[in-house]
Amino acid sequence: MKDLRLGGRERLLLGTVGLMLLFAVWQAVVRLQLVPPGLLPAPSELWPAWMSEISGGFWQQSILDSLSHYVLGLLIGSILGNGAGLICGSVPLVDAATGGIVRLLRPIPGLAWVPFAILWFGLNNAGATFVIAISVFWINFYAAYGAVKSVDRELYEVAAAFGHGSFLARLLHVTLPAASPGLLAGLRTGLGQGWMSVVAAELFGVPGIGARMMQASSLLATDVVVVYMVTMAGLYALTDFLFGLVRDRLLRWQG
Amino acid sequence: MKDLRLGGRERLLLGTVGLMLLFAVWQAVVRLQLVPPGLLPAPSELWPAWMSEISGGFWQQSILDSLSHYVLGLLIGSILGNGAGLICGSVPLVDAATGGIVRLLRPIPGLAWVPFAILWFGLNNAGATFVIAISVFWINFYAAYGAVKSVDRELYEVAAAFGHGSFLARLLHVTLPAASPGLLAGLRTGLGQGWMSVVAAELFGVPGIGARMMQASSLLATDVVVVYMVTMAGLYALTDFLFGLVRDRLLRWQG
Amino acid sequence: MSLVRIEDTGLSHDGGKSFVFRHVDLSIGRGEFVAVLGPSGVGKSTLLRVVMGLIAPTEGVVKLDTSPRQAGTRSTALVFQDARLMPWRSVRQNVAFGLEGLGLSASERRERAEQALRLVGLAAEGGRWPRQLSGGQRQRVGVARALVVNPDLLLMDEPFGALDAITRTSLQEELLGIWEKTRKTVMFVTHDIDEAILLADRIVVLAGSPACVRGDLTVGPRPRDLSSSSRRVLAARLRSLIAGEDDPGSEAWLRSVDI
Amino acid sequence: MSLVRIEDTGLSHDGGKSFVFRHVDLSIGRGEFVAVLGPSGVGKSTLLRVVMGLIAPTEGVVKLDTSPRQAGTRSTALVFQDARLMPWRSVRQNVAFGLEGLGLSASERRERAEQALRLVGLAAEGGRWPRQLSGGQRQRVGVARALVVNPDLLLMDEPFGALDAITRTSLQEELLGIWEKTRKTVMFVTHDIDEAILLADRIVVLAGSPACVRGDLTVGPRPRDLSSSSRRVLAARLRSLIAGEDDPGSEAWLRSVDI
Amino acid sequence: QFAAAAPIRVGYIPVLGSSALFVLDGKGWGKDAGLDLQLVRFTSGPQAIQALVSGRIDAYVAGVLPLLQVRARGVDVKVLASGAIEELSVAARGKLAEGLEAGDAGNQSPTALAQRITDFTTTTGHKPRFAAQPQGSVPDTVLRYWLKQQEKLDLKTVDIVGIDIDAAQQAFLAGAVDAAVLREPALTVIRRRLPDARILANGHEMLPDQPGSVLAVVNPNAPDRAAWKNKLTALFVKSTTLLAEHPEEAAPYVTKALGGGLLREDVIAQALKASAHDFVADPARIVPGVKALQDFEVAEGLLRSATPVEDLFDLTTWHQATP
Ligand SMILES: Nc1ncnc2c1ncn2[C@@H]1O[C@H](COP(=O)(O)OP(=O)(O)OP(=O)(O)O)[C@@H](O)[C@H]1O
Ligand SMILES: Nc1ncnc2c1ncn2[C@@H]1O[C@H](COP(=O)(O)OP(=O)(O)OP(=O)(O)O)[C@@H](O)[C@H]1O
Ligand SMILES: [Mg+2]
Ligand SMILES: [Mg+2]
Repeated sequence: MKDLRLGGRERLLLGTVGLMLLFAVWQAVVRLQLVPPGLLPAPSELWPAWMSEISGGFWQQSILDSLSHYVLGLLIGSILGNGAGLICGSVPLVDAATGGIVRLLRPIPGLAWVPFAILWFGLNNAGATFVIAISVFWINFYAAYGAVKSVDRELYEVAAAFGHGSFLARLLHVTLPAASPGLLAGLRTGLGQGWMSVVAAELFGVPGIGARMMQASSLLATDVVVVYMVTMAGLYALTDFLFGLVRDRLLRWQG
Repeated sequence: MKDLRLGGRERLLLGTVGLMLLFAVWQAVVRLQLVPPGLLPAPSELWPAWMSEISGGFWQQSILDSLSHYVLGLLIGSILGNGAGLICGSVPLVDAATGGIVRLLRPIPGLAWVPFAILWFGLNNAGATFVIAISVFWINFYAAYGAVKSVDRELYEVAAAFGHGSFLARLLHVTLPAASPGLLAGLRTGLGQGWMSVVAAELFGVPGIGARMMQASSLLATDVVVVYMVTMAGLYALTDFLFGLVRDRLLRWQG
Repeated sequence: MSLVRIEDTGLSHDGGKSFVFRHVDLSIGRGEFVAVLGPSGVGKSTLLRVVMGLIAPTEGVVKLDTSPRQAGTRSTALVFQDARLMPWRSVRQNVAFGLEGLGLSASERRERAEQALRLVGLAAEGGRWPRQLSGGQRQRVGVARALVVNPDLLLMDEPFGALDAITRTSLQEELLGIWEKTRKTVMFVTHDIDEAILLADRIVVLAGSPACVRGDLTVGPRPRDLSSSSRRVLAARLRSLIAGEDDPGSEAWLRSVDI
Repeated sequence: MSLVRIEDTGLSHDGGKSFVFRHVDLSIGRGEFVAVLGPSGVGKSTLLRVVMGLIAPTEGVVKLDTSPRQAGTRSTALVFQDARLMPWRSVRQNVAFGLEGLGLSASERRERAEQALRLVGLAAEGGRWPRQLSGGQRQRVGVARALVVNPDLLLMDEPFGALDAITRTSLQEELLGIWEKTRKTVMFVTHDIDEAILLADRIVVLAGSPACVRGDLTVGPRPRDLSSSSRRVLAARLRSLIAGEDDPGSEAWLRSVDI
Repeated sequence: QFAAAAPIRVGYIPVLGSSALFVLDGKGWGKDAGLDLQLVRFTSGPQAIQALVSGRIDAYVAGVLPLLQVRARGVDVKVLASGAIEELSVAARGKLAEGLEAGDAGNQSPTALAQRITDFTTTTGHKPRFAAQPQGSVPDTVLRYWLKQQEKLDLKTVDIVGIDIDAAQQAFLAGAVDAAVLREPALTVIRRRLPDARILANGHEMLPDQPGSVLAVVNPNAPDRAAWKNKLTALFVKSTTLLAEHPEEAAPYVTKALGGGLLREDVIAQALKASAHDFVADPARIVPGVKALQDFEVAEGLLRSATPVEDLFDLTTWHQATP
């Protein structure tokens, strides 16, 4: 087994090289006019746009605003999604009873929830949080459900044999730890999904990165749009990196 | 271990009861005017709206149109997503090199891809397919990546000991089957995500359910919007059910 | 009187079409050390799981009369044939698993787990993950996990299967020592006839398909010399019982007493 | 000349801070049947994995001189201590695993798998999933999976550990029969001294920490009577070697020949 | 002719202001004139603009302001004709609409409106909320222009939320906002659903000759455009005239393109009749409005610099096309 293991520093280096390459190709594409001008700014044009957003204070404010919806929506969606997935995965009765409802609600797009968010929460942060939470919810729901279903059933016997046979004890001592790789994969997907929904969530006029992007987009300020896309990428990379640290710590036992 | 197992018929019954309950609550909420009139139609009002959509031929045509983007987008997104996830999960070098790029591209919302879809594919079905494929891609990418990472490493030793130590053989004989519960969970999440993106994909005039929903929504024909939401739910339930059959067959070994 | 009463019990995996074992009748008195012998795949592990209550019998009943337990103990404990450690718990945490929820303080749990690990010779491995252990080490952790809860009824499924002669002998001695001191009831599945003779008061042989009790023999006083002629006769008898070669015909083999 | 040459080999899991074994030197001639004995956790399984090439040694080299193989065979095969079946393959497909990629037709593969299953007494279980097997049955599937590829070098890690006396004896006989017919090279890890004496030409004892070869004894001609006095002396010697009780001091124990 | 054989891709946004396009397509005038028109529907301005910039459409029937940005980016696009003016109105409901007459088109004097807003704020305890689209969009700019320039109000006395068109309509229906910038046919639909909704200001009041949908062509001077741009403009003007003079005749085509079976023809007919006088083809009419709005955007800091408005308009084609 050629199990090449890379150290943290090598990973970082390789990752940076990969990114550099991407930026180089991007710059070349724009310079060689392979895309119509005005549709995609060159990376080198982003700097001045970014600076002007910062000096206007828009950038900092948008990040703060979006972060508040993002974090809250992510938390709510992840907790409820994992909770519901765990319960549906472990209690066949609940699973069967909710099967139809889940199939009815699942394919409703985030945009279609907007009227309900308006109705239930009004045009405010709660509405935006709700839309983010919904999209994160499903990802985590299915990941948790699948992870629970693939837990080695023999381990439940161990729990039962050592006095942890109650539903709660099995959940705590077997389902949760055994499903944790799957749960964490779901949480990670949700981290990204949450950023993707920030734009849809801020369709409500709630200020934030998404609203600012739409505004820039309607003014055809593509450079500003891309600045915010890169900003989101940066924020995501940061959350994903931090999450990776937690994840690696939690899954040490996998080696 | 109280491992209550339900038969197929009981599951169906319970699922139907659950759905009935949802519809009853919904009808009551509208009847008791707990929501402002015009924002949410009662289930009983859906029938005439549906009939008129059918008699106009819109319903059938929209389904056909959307199905073609959906199926193609789902296929492309799933294949590429699983492929990329499998490769990044099993080849540390590729994983490290793409890490940065993945983090940059992941949080870009479906809506932000629309201009690129227009640019690269024009205003046609290919563009819509692309937007669906992207959203399905990420779900599958992370699910596959996570599933590969949690494959029991001892099984690779078995493969190597029996002449299947090459990268391809390990992929075929260990990674794929061992990761299949995770891969299938990802595919299933993708099935739903695909329907959720149909709306975003049809933002630029490509006809289909999403376009029709938006048209109805902009004319405040909420009953028609809900008819199409239920239609999407039905189509999703069907695909999910069929997928479930395949899945159960593939995972018989889990018992 | 008896701690375990298995009455006309049968188990089927396919809802009654075919049975793993059937018409099994067996009582185990308090303080008895019973070995269960039988060919591979006959249903020994399944029987233990039925006694433990992990699977419900398809037919018959299993009654346990475990006394109200002392603080910090469990009424029953099981050593699984394939160790079955929780991969996400360190060795020490695996051993302490059964102690959780008994109202012990963390330091008490830790101390008792360390003591059990010392007993099985793994005092130094407490901080490792299960994947970092050898096969025999894993099995020993499984033994420690069961011993640590000080159960009334101890069910052991080939606990010393993967151990070398030395480790095995020392663990057998430890087990006997514990048993002599505490007079726990032990139901001990093994495929090793010598081990059964060495340890048990009584040896039950499962054989046939569906399996049932084909022999139930009492072994004489301890300490035991395996090379004595009477032991050798006993071993030969057990061998033919396991092989299903000599059909008892009568109840003669059941309850036959051996010196 | 020799098929396996282990030269001054050492293995460490932590990059050289502590070694599982070190300075291991061992040659195994073509057609030899070598048993490896040693206490639990000494590194027997690890040594087999190094020989198989599953892990690279930290120090030293391992050279294999397996002949260009016949069609439909593999040069080496390993029976894992913990069966390690692929849970998604049926028993039959697990056995056929090593046959895939050897250019055999599906029916040939199936036939050879069935034959190997008959050999281990599981002809009826071919269609089951691994989770539906008993512990001993799983181990027998692992043995069948290795035998079916007809390897030049057969590495076996406690293959009969979980088997009852009868099944075990019959499988030991099968293995000896195959070996006598084909003269494969066998490296057989066991914790059972009697088994080692019964089967092997040569017994290698691993002991110490880090482990190294503490004894290398040749066993006399077959068939073997375990109750003969010379065998009993040999067994006692092996026991003390495993326990690390008597330190060889000289090379005397290595290559000492026993009748 | 070779060039005419290639299809002309016309992007549009499905609003009543684009009706001229539906009529000329529905009546088959394009085909009769040898034009192979291919209509491409967009749901929002930015998407249509992106298609325009990437050369995926040849002509455009939608709002005029974004075209200024497109020109600023070096894309040669020219407005050949206007489709409709004064499309946007402000509707109010609940407390904010109290005391207004149904069917009455606003007619709020600045002081009356200021009073209405102050009353609203004191009774409800919060500022009235106005829904428009995101900042930079035409509805948002027009709303601000109206409040600030026409009504001389301090923008701080109201809350303006920029949301998606659909969300704005739904928020208005749900009562999450007190007023919204709306256009036909949504106005007609909402008036039917919410009998208490009133018009706070009609299009004319917000900005006289308020620019609405226009017909624009990309690269109008390219040789292949010459073949059809005059014909298309002529037909567009012809349809606009028809809409202004005989709206009932246009209703079936507009219903088909806009309603797609979702709206009854009489609703569309009603909406068309209500805005018949808004169908104005003369591009010169909207030039001052465009200028005013652009200047306003610059003054508000939304735009970094103004682009010369005259360059966007090609007034000669319209003159040639008008008999
Ligand atoms: N991944 C690992 N990391 C650290 N230590 C390990 C790892 N794997 C095994 N070990 C240790 O290496 C030693 C040798 O293990 P090995 O499995 O070879 O023993 P063994 O001789 O086969 O024992 P047994 O008879 O119990 O199977 C053991 O002490 C074990 O704890
Ligand atoms: N889930 C299952 N479905 C069907 N058959 C099963 C299942 N589990 C076990 N069996 C069968 O039941 C029989 C008894 O299994 P059990 O594990 O009790 O045997 P055992 O006596 O412990 O054997 P060993 O000594 O090999 O461990 C075996 O033939 C096995 O194949
Ligand atoms: Mg067993
Ligand atoms: Mg081992």
